[in-house]
Amino acid sequence: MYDVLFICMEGLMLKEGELRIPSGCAISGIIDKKGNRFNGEEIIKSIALMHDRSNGLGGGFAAYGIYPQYKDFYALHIFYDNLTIKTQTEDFLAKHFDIESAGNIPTKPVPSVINSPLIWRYFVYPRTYMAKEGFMDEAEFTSKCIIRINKDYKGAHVFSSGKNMGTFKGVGYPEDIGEFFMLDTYEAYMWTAHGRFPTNTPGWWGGAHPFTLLNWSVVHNGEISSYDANRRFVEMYGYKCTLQTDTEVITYLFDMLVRKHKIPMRKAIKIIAAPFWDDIERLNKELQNELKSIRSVYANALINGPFSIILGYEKGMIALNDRIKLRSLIAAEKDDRTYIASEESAIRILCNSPDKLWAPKGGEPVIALLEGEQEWD
Amino acid sequence: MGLDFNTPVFEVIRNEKKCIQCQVCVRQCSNKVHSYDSQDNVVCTDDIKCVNCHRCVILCPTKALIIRKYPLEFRENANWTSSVIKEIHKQSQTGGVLLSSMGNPKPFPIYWDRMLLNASQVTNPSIDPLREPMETKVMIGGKPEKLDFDAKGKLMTKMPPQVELRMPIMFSAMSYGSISRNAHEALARAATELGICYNTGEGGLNRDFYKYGKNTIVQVASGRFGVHRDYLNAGAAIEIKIGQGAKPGIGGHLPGKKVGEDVSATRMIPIGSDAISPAPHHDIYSIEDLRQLIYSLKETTNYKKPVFVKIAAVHNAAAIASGIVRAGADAVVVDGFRGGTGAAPTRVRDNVGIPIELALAAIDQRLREEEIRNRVSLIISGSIRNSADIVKAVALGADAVYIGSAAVIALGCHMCHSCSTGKCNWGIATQELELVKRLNPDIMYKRLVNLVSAWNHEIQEMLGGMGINAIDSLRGNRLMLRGIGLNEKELNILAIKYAGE
Amino acid sequence: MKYLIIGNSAAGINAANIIRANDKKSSITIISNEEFNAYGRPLISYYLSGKVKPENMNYRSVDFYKSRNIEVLLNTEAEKIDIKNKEISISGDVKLSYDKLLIATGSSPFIPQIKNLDMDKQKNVFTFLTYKDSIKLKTKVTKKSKVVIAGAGLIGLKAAEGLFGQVASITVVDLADRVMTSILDKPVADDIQSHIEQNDIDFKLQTNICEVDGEQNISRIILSNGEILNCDILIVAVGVRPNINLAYSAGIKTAKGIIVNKYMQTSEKDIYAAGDCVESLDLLSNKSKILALWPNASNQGETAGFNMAGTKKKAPAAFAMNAISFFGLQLISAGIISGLNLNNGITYSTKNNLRRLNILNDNLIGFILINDNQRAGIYTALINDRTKLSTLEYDITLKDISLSVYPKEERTKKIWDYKGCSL
Amino acid sequence: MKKIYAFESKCLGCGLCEVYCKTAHSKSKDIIKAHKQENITSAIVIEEILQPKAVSYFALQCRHCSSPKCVKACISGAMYKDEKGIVRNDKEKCVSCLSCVLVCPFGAIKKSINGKTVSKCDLCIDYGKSLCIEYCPNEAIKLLNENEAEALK
Repeated sequence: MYDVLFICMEGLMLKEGELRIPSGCAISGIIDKKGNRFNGEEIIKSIALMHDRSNGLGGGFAAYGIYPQYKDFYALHIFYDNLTIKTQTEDFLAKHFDIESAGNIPTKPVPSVINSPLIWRYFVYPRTYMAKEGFMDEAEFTSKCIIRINKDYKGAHVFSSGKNMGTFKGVGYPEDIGEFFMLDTYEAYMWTAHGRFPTNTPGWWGGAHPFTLLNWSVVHNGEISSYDANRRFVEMYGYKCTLQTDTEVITYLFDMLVRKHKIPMRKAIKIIAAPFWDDIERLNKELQNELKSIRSVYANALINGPFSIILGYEKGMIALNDRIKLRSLIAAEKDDRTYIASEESAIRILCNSPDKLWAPKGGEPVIALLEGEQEWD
Repeated sequence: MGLDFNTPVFEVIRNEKKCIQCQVCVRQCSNKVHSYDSQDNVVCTDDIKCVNCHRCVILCPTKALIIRKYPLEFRENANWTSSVIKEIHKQSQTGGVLLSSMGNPKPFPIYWDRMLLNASQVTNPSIDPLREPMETKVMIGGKPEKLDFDAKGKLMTKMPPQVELRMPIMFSAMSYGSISRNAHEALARAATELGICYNTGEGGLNRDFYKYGKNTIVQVASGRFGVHRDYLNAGAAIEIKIGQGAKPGIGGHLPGKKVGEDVSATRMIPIGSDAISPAPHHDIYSIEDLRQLIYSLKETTNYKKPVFVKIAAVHNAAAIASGIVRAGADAVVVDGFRGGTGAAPTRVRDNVGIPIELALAAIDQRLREEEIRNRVSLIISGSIRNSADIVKAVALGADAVYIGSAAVIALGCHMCHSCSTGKCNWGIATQELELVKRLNPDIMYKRLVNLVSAWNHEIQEMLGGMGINAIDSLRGNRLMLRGIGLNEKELNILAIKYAGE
Repeated sequence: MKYLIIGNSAAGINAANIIRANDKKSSITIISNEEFNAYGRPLISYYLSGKVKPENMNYRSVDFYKSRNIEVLLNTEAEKIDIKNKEISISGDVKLSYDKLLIATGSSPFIPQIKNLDMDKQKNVFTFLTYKDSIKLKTKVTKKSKVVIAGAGLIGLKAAEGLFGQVASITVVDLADRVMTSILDKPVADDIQSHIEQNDIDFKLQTNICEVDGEQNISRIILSNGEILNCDILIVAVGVRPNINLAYSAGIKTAKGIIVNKYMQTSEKDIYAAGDCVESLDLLSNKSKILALWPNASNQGETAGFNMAGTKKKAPAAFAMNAISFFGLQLISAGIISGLNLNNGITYSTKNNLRRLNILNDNLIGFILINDNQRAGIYTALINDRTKLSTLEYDITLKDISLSVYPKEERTKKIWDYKGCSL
Repeated sequence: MKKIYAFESKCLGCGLCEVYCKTAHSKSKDIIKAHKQENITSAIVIEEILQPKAVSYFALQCRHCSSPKCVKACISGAMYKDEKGIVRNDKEKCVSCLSCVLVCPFGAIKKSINGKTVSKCDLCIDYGKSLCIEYCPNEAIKLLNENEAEALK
């Protein structure tokens, strides 16, 4: 195996993480709000339909509920470029976590999926005294370690780190990646998928979507103009953007707002896709004060430029468009199922007569949570 | 003292075919350059008095006047240039400190002109400000670490006071005394109509202008001129002036002849007395003293007014700014070495202080590294010449900019650099009633409104071009900048890529 | 309502104009013993000199009468006023009835008793008061005419100026020791005289014409000082008399002129009088006098018009004022010029400029300006309003007059008064 | 009818209004020709007031009085008030006898340099717009009706 490198003009070896590559994409997501689990065939079918929205340089899936037997452990999915970096990373893991089980993620050879790195999976739990010593709870400790590995261990990339969930991604069309990871053998109550269309460079497996941190997973279509402002804002709160991709910074923003700052999801969405000042002016005094506070304290968290994202987390998924809806996004509901996709066709291929089908307005979230989960948390 | 080596700097050329001897120039030149010879019915000029302020050129009904550099040349010498020689002539004549006005004119690199802006092509759409909303509103003031909500999702955190600016532009501090009452009124009325703020400068606030309080930032400088409880409560925010870009480390000196009845009442100093503001605040000899002053001002205003702290852009600006934030300031104001002044020693103006672009980049980066950038607003000034400068400043990390020289130019200033004489022909930097009258606030405030509105439209165009529809998303967004003609070091300090990367 | 106006000059015209403005329907009739529509009487000397063409002699535009439907009867002499039956009889005993009557008969030249002088018989003797006089004179004079003018008053001098350059010689004879005794004091009069003499017009002062020689045409004039003048043309301009006999014979109270009250009403309720034929109160001397001045006649005519049409209006204060020019020398004067012992009047005169201000206990009571006469109207206003000079912003004898002589509030009030000169 | 009102607090005494007044009333309507070739007198008087603190000025033009003294004093009928209420001087009929100058309480009528006529403001009725107002650098003179003027007194 050799490193997938990008050789640019001056012969400098620039890995994808060191420069920013704009890309368009396709996204899709399905959730069974009762929590019934189903295999990956439907999600693959949906993302495959939008084949032309990606260019074969990236595809990936997130699946929630696939490791019921390890649901209390953090399931780390890691790419290694070579064996040496694998052993170094495993030493780090051994120092910080109790490793319940480890092994490579089973894959099936698919002609179009080539140059795959080593793909390993570990079910771990943070060493308790390590967590307490750093005055951190386990989630904070785990996320710090993940960020440490991705930043300092060149050649190792933790591409999934949630509990009872996992992402499967790489270079190739999404349907081929799905087949490569044999997603038909997994059962999840919620799937999201992404097909990537990066403008240049042979893709790097780590660069594919979804991007994850702990239970968060984000698939994103579009390219945000406020990237550097968001990045430099989120880096002030302990995050380090290693991939320079939109999904990375969006995920960190949600993690910071909801997990670290304990901001209710509905309010976090008002930060990410803030209402316009003119609209705020028309609201009642109390709401005005709230939104003015949001827009002044979290001004740099406003994501500007086109985006349609599906944010997955253990409670369910949330789809959101930028506040002037510069990207397409369709949602539909049928019995316990909620479908979301970049195109209506990608929904209809799975469910031709939905009870409800609509295109959410700019800045207005589609919230599909498991039954019983609180909507405003 | 025998010979006077001084020679004219400018030559006034009158086109006799066009001159109709209407003597408008004679009546309007406060420096008495033009005079009418009734015997020969001809208007003649005394070049040495000319400061090239263009008053006569603009008002001449037949456009018969041209002002040019006085053709007298010294022998070519790149080291001993004519201005260096003339300065020595002047100082050997007067023995005095050379005084001059406006910002540093030296040909140091102007980094605004060496940065280029981004625009969206294909991968994200540019936004058309005529069809889509385009927000330039900014909230200036201290910000809490984070927002807390109760179980039902209701906001708990009580926000500290903010100054809402409809656009990221404010009129910089020009004291009541260095500039005229009418100039202040024009600035105040323009700020009110534009929904932004103007700064009173260190000369206090005339009671008649308290009604513009909502759009006023009152300054507290080392001289404490005109500072009292009502004054502090009159404005929307308070700005402690530690330094000024044009004269870092130097106090201010308003000559006694400019302290007439109105100025003396506003500044609370006797008529005709020289208003000298000391170099340091004599109650701030170190950073923790600043915290005391900040909180005493907040106490006086019942924590209802944000308190800014203005420093000159000097070598250690990044560390100083960080200290200011930790001292409890709600906004850090940094004034670059090109910032204007009514009067400052030429040597200081031309050699002290650093460019605002580098100071801003360093300060923004340092505050982010220390994770305190979001606690305060960062405002810069010191030669913002057009709206592109503003967009680049915001991209480097500024929340808003102050414009001073640009504002007075809109009021009629023609950069003749002789504000310190108090004979400003445009009625701006003068207290002589006859000259002050030439600045009619009813007309001039509209010029300011025109300028700033035009700039705001341009900002919206540039934002739209980058696919951004709110100025917040441009703040600190250094990917939107590319350097050109900059060395590696400058790129690093500005933390921007080179054009083509 | 029938309005009848006798006299078609400044007083008559302004009265008719105001009556029509206030009474749109009633009939207005003007009768005039002259053959012309209203003309600018002082223009007759300009006509004589050829400076004003006949078509510019008219005082109002041609359609003045038609547009205000005022009926004009020219060459019509009013002979008798029958007050009881409120009608007047005109030539050929035609009767014109009236409800309101205005007598604006002006004045006529005074012919002194001179041996052998017979205006009717002698063809080369003229008076100089009407347009007709000027026309007759203009046709009669030739390059060789030797002209003698009796009277160095305003009319005599103006006649001289009118003839200048069209005749061989002009000699002005006057009993007084100076020209324009009614207006000027000696020093000023002598300046004017020497200025006029430069245009080879010579004066015979302190003497008068005691005998003329010639039947059909006068050829010689014998002065009281014994001198004998050859003469082809004699102009009698020694003075004028107000035409009051029409009023007098009707029993209306008269003295030197017709007596009127502040509303220009004569002793008879429905009969008014205005212009040169009237005696009115002189603001400055507080005596009733004849003030035969064009602006005065217009004001009085207008006032009479208002009152006749039922709007009570007092006549503006009147006092002597003149604006005359002789051979380019422009003289403006008003109020009292000479006579009283004037304490601090200043005389500031250069070669051909004079500014004489006559001040009496804190009031400006008169002034004479020669050539340096810009903004003279403000002096006139100071006299008219009897302004206390001490209340003014500066001493008017030390600085050129300007509106900023008034304190700020007063001058702002004057300028801001939308009706203008509400003085 | 609108009249011209001058504001002492704003007037700079620069004299531009006179320059443009002459231009508007010139035949050539060209500033340079008007001043160099045509012998025109402006219809504006610049008043100078010696204040204690600083000299102040204001431009004075004819007030177009409702019952104008100058019209009544004029011996030739040259001075008349037109249907719009503007007091005007008919150059053809005027003999420059200056009776109007004698009676105008504002001193707003000037003897012309050419000596043949007098010069007074006619609100540029022939030119179409009052040039003095347009070119006043400090908006010190304004065309106002009665209420507007009263409001700005």
